[in-house]
Amino acid sequence: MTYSTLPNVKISIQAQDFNLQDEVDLLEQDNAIDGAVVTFTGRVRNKNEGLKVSGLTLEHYPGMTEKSLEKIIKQAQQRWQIGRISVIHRIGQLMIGEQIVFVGVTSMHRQDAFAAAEFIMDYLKVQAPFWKKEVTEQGEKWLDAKQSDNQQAQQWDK
Amino acid sequence: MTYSTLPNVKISIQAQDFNLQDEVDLLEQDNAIDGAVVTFTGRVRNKNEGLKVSGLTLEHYPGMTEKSLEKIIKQAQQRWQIGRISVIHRIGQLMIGEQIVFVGVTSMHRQDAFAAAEFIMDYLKVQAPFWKKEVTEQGEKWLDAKQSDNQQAQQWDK
Amino acid sequence: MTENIMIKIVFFAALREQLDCSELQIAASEVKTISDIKAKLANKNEHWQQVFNNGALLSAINHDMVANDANVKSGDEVAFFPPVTGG
Amino acid sequence: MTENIMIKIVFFAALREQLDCSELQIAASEVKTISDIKAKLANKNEHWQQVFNNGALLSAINHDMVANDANVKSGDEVAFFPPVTGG
Repeated sequence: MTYSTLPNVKISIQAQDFNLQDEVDLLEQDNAIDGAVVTFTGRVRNKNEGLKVSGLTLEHYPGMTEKSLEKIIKQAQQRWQIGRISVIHRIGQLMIGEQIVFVGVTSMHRQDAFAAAEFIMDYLKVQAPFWKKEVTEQGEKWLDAKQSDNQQAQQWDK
Repeated sequence: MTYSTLPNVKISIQAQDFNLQDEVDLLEQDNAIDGAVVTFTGRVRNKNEGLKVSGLTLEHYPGMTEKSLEKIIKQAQQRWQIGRISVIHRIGQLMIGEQIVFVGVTSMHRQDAFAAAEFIMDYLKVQAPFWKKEVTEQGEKWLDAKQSDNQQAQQWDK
Repeated sequence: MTENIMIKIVFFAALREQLDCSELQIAASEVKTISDIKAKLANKNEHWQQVFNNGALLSAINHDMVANDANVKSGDEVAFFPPVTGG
Repeated sequence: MTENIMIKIVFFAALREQLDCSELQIAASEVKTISDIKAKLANKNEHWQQVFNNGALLSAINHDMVANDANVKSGDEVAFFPPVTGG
């Protein structure tokens, strides 16, 4: 699902995988003024809290997910001079090594693209309503939120 | 040309284009512990210092280029907990919108991946022996180095 | 009266599983704030009380994250869920 | 003597074009530092003098960036070039 009422913004919550080159080409299509593109991609790791993980299921809150991402993106647009922004988050069942999340930001200035991409990821981690349930060697287990993620997001207030 | 004596490091100076998804897949291949990948891609812009640009030629200093990138990467490895690193820089003739440079960094921690990727780009900009000659509406013109790039690199010393 | 006199309550992730419930309705006349709703839900039985004792639970009204003292009104969609873990 | 008694000098980018020269050799016995080499090259003629008056020029010995007081020896590859503009 692609959903965004903001110009130059793509937000997609989807089950299917995405291709980084296609997403970056889309960010740069007819956009010859932004020479810098920074991307973040998150993948399913094989370990968490010492337990072997074989995959995970991603649940979200439809409607609120998109709204929360738009809010985060608007804040980034106010703080930095950035061009286009793309946020893709997959839902459903994912195996080890699969791509989970993509954040892409273009800018005329690489510093702005780096800062905005990191900011969006930091806030997505603590404000966007997604939940991971891991399939571990000890059965299914909802992931615990990390305190370090809250601290990371709060650093942007300084 | 792929050249690197460092483990988990790919350095490539090449005329041909690269594919972001392929490069990130390579960074994450048999690498299930690093859940975070940050990439920077630089593209040819259509304007510079007020002049319309139609393309550019990239010259480099073979041998020193690879050595300087290895030095920069080693510094990044000492400062942050990062997994794999890939730096690709194209040479020769490039048109508007074409990809010039790629920096990709994997890590267990997204903060480290973001910082290391930005650090590598900042140092590449001032230490790696590449030179751009732009084709502008007023003819060919060697690009002037930007003082802001020096300042940006120096910020990491603080 | 033609207006919606109910508030829709939705639960997600571990919370939904603990309660074995994804959605319910309560009368808007009975509650003024998120805290009121939490107290009312905790009152259902001992199990729900235990679950709603979790101070880490997050709340949203109409897709916006809110604090416990936020006001609710008829027609609102109120959500409760554990701290988020996406990305 | 079997050792190389020359130093190889290479020029890049705008500097190479200004000098219309990409490479030359000088006798190692005549110079001790990067500054010596610069002075020697500037002495060739007025045009080279003008070009080497540019304080922004960078220098490398055997692929490592160096300052003006760095020592050179026979067999070294010394490079001069403008500030870099890659990325």
